[in-house]
Amino acid sequence: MDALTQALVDILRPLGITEPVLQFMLVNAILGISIYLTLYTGMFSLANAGFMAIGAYAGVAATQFLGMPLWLGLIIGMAVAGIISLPIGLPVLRLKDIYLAIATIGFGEVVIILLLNFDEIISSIATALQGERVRIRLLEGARGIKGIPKSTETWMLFAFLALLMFLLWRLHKSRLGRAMAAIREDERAAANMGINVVYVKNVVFVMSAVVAASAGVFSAHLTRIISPGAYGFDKAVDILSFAVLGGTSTWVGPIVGGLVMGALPEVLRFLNDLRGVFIGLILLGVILFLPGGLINPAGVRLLLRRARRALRRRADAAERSSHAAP
Amino acid sequence: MALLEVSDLWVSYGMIAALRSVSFKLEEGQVVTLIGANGAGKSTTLNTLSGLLRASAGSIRFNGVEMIGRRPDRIAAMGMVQVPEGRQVIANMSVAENLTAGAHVRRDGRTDEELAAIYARFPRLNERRTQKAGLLSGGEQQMLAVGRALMMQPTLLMMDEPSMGLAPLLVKDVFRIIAEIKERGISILLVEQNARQALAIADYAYVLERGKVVAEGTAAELSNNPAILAAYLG
Amino acid sequence: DEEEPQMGQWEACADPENLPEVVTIGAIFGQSGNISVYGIPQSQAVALAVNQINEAEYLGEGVTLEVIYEDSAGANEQAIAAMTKLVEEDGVVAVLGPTLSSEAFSADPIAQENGVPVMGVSNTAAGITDMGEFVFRDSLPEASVIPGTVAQATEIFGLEKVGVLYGNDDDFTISGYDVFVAALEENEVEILDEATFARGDVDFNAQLTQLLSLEPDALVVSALAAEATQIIVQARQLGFEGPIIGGNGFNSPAVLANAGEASNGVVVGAAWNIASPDPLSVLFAEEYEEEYGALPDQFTAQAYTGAWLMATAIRCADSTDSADVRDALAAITDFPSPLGVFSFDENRNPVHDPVAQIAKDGAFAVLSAETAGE
Amino acid sequence: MLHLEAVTRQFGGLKALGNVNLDVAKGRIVGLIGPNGAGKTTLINCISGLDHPTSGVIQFEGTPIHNAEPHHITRLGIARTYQNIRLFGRMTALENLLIGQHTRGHGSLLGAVMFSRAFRAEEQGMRERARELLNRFGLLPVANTHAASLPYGDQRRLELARAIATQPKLLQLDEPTAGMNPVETHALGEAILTLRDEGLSILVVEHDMAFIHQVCDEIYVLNFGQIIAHGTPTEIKSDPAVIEAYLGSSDDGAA
Amino acid sequence: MDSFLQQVVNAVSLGAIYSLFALGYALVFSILGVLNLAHSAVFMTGAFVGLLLVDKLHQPLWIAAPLAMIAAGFVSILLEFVAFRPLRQRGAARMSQLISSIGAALLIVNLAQLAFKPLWGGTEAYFPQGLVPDQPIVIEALSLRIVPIRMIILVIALALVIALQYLVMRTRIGQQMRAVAFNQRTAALLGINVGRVYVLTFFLAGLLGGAAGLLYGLVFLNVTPFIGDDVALVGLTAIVLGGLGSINGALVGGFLVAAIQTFSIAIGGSNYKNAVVFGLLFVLLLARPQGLFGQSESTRA
Ligand SMILES: Nc1ncnc2c1ncn2[C@@H]1O[C@H](COP(=O)(O)OP(=O)(O)OP(=O)(O)O)[C@@H](O)[C@H]1O
Ligand SMILES: Nc1ncnc2c1ncn2[C@@H]1O[C@H](COP(=O)(O)OP(=O)(O)OP(=O)(O)O)[C@@H](O)[C@H]1O
Ligand SMILES: [Mg+2]
Ligand SMILES: [Mg+2]
Repeated sequence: MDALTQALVDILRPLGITEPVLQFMLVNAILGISIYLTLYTGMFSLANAGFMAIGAYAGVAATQFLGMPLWLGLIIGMAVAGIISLPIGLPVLRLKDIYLAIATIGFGEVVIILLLNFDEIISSIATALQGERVRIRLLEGARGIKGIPKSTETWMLFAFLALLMFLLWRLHKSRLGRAMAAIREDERAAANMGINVVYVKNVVFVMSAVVAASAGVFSAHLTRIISPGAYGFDKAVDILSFAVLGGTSTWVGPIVGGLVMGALPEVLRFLNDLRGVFIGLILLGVILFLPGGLINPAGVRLLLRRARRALRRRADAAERSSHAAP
Repeated sequence: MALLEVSDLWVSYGMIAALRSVSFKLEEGQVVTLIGANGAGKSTTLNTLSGLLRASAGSIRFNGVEMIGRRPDRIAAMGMVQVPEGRQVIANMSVAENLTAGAHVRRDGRTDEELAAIYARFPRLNERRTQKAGLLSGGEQQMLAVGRALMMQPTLLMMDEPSMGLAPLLVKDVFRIIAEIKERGISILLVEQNARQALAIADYAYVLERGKVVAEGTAAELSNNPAILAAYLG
Repeated sequence: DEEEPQMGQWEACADPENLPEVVTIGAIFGQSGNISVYGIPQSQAVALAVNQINEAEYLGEGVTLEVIYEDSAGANEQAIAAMTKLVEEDGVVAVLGPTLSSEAFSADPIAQENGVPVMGVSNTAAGITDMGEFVFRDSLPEASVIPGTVAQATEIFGLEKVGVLYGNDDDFTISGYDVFVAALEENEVEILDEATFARGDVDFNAQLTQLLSLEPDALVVSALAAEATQIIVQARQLGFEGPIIGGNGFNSPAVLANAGEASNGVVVGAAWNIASPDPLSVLFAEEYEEEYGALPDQFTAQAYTGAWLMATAIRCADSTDSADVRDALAAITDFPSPLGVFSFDENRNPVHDPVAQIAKDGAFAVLSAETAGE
Repeated sequence: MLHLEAVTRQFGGLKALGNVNLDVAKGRIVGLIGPNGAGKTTLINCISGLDHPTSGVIQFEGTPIHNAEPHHITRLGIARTYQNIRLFGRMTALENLLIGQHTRGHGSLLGAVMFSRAFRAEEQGMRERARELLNRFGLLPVANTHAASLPYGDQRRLELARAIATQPKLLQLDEPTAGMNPVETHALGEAILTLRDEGLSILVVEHDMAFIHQVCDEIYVLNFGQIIAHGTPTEIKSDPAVIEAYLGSSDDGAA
Repeated sequence: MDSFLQQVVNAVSLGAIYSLFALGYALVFSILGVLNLAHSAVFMTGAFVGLLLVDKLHQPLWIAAPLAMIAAGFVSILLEFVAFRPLRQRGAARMSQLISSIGAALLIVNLAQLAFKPLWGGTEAYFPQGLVPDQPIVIEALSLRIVPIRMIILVIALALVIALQYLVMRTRIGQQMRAVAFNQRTAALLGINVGRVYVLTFFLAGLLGGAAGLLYGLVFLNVTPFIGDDVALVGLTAIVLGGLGSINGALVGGFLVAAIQTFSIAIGGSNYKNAVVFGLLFVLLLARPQGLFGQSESTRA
């Protein structure tokens, strides 16, 4: 596995992609799946960054404070995010569209504020209980938790991503997957088809949260430090851009979008000051000129159709002239 | 010169050719109806006339002026006004606002008089003047759509299935209104499923089938044509 | 060096002879996004220093020092990628940066593992140099600056009760806050109330009104320059006339320039201050302004000094071997610099005298009973 | 089997339904007619759970459903079509019918992941049934076409097929013939009669009186939210209140 | 409690700034039904151009201000042509329009950053002091202090809302905007030049955003390429709170956010001021998904 990774990195190296870059690309791909799940169900949720934060903190708490191995931290991170996502999802998923987006952004901001003040909250509770001033430092607020071992390995990311892809593929073949698509198309009609819309949406929301949390655990064990600021509005928008860049017509899209968005800043390093301008241009260019994103079977079909139409037009012209003849 | 002269019109959606060499004419003051089955291309024809769709070939002359390539808003301002299929009232505007929304293209400045006339004709709209149009029932919305088009001082009114979804009483009303509009000298291009009533009111009719004109004639001729009777009049 | 102040007149080691024609070091600064407010001046300061170093042939005849600048955009992921690239791909001798402490915690271990010295020039968080013996910094942590300032201010102004305002979503300002609280406790000054703000806030009237309603003797503020300016101006607009005591973040020329008269009575404890009478400091400020049309702040001065320190280490090691450079760097003591006479302690943290100053009539003066006008 | 008692639905000041009492017996086709805005669609929305009555009782086979969720009602055996077609546009005709069978399936995600035998058998069965239905409504040739790009008439029939795929006991149709010409309308009427003969109960809203006469066993007339008449088609046709409110003087009836 | 009045003044003056920004946001949303996240870049443009004119070209404020607004207006029009129109014509999903506006914002901010460096030697620059009346007026009797420029902004914000409200609800162009907002095709059939309405809307929104940015710069002096980011989230919250697409709502939303922040600070919760804002937003959305002044979607099954 390591040899494979090494070979892959060697191939990518000329592009400026080193192993850490590859690792973050893979984390992004996982995040791409997380947002794909909700978007595929027609839910414009931007809560992924918040759940990533929850996953990261819960996972690190397990590995760092309780000395658990990474895999256990992963499970705990995912479980905590899943548990928190339930009560959030129930009320919030009644909202639609931009309202859902804002509510979930709000959720993300609240998560950050709570993480920032976690120690203070705990301290004041402890103070109230003990009757004297207690200072507890656990999550360290804005200072962040430092010295997290870099225990995420590239092969783990590959393996986990492969597992998620397999699950996604099966999901699409299942009743649940079809119900998700139906809800995206028309929620009321889906309800009238006997689909429990609230249930399906919540299941998907939890799945999305759990996947985002896994990305959080993995990336926390890559960056060595986690602080709340890294999971804010910007991150939420970033994750959304994976889906848009890659396209959401198939689940491959957001994965590719995540990989590409992870690679771009590094691949474009040689541009120096112009790097930001180019990333903006690329994002805009893809949206404008590649409808449906980078990965879009319909787009390919469209291209084919255009070609065929050119032929067709010739046939039309022929038919027209034969009409005009009599 | 005919008021409207359509010749050799071709329109396609992507690969599908929806209209293949459609030609027809409409004289000033006439009611002409297009009839045909679902998907025959009736709405496509109207949408092309009003500039929403682009023809790949052919010509549309209105008062002798070529209309192909003009923007829909210009076409409407020139007097070719369409009542779109499926109501399309502006949901978040009140009934009154919907009625005046298009009135700015009027050239005679008699907006208020027309408005009063429309309220007189549709008392239901008058009752609901301040209600949001989106909350009207289907039939109420249809009345509103017709009223709104009249506010635009049309020379040629193109109506796409105006009786769709209306209660029998209102269907009669709609046809009565069409007759009255005709009395006022406004020409009408009427697309209808309700072929019997359409023919009853029309001067001339064309039958469309899979994007082609397959029959034409005066309304009387077509009403007595056994093939047409069997296919469209039931 | 009495008459003509000049950098690089540190006579502790001989002219180098064994250096290759080009010696390459890396620099990781946040040059895009929000953080570029700090990152760009830092890279400009490094460029200024490197030009001077090359002009003076500081590394020996015909030897040029080259810097590969990498942008971290304030993101840990990018800092890691940049550090990996510099250390593993470009094979640099040493690295300056990254800008933020959090980036340092992410990226410095890579340098440590590869045995490449890395020097933070704006990392003030606790524990930076604990990452390993290859990790240095020339930026004084708040803990070395603030206690002295607080003690001095307490004595001069006779402070008994203060209000504290700080940014709680930033490790720089929150570290400053921690130290302030400890120092205030030490000096038995009562904290009437605390209020917080977030990065990017511009209106502090609500917090200030709240704190000022308790009638504190002074306001103690831990903020970065942009917020500091607003806080000073708005506090004065709300009628507060007492001293405003700030940390490193207040130490930007922008604060003085933009707060104008409002800045009178602002007390700053800092690693470096533009008003520093040190000749090297004055010289640096002039040169920087001439080159870039803007006044340097403390982070800029530290970046400039950092580049000189790194060059000096290479010069003294007379080698591009990273381990040698590390040892030479650790050995630097009493190096004259804009920051004052500079040394590293055994933990590779900086040792030099911080300055407590007070703003008066649009300029900083050394804090004393007279300048404070009490 | 469907029983409405004193159902009222108030929108602010507007009483869209007022004290409506209505029954649909097993195996009957019941027509619901009335002027535009009378409250017909509102009534159907209430029965299918998309809307809920402000007061009153709706029972289906004895179970009160006026506060039930739509999916629950579908499970009990009520299906509907819409006045404005609401298909799953970016899914194929076949997929639309698979979704129609959602409630009748049990397959879980786990089954899909494990490729379990039950899962595969169920999928197979659903597909077969979907094909049967497509065939029945003449849609087999367009099985793999996206619903949105089907011609209008096909869409209407697909919507009907989708409703039937839920295996309902009661079918509600909201203006099923809108946009169809008389010939097409008649054909649809035949199809609906066949469904009735297979044991389905049907509640149909229509403005096309010819169609109503063709299919309905009994008719309710709604006006301003109130039932103003109830009877056989012949009775209704000559009811003066109905003529006054809805049909207009009988000189030319409806097409 | 004697600081209560002062806190009210604080809330009002902060709210005026939030509202001003939110207005342009709301205007575009009401027409397009799409969030123009690049509005924060338009905001920055106003401040940037104003600063350029005042600081580098030494123009007086009365020349700089209208020019800055117009420049922002044109940037906004450019956004329409580059980031929105192509997508709209293709009938792309709303979400991709949202993202393309993010891409455009990224682009504009980065271009501004490129321009900042040679102009001001970094990414930070300042308006000179004393351009606007910023010395507080003291009302001793109430122990109140009011900064005149803040009140000027308040008046400007209120005046703009009234003007905009009048424009949208009472004028023909406003009616056309609302028709376009409902459905382009229908609007075109009503004889409305849809393209022109879009351009006009974006220009107006740009003027508003530019004015907001400039005033913001004048009050706080500090200008960076990123100042738009600081207000983006607040502006978003304000318009959602007030009701998307509602002009009055944007105004009220702006003041509401400011009031919530100010008073949660006043009762000692400065750590949680934004948590309180979002918490209330949450509750409000659940109770009234369309926001305070928003209309529920007037469409039916
Ligand atoms: N947007 C579209 N994309 C692709 N094909 C279309 C589109 N709109 C219409 N068509 C096709 O073009 C043909 C003509 O459609 P049109 O809507 O003009 O028919 P119509 O006569 O108005 O029918 P109806 O009675 O159903 O309104 C049909 O085959 C239809 O499927
Ligand atoms: N959500 C709502 N809010 C306010 N009024 C409503 C709402 N829904 C329906 N109405 C009103 O209730 C009345 C009944 O509407 P409904 O759609 O049930 O009529 P309908 O009988 O189906 O008419 P049509 O035959 O025209 O479709 C109408 O006057 C309509 O304006
Ligand atoms: Mg049609
Ligand atoms: Mg109805």
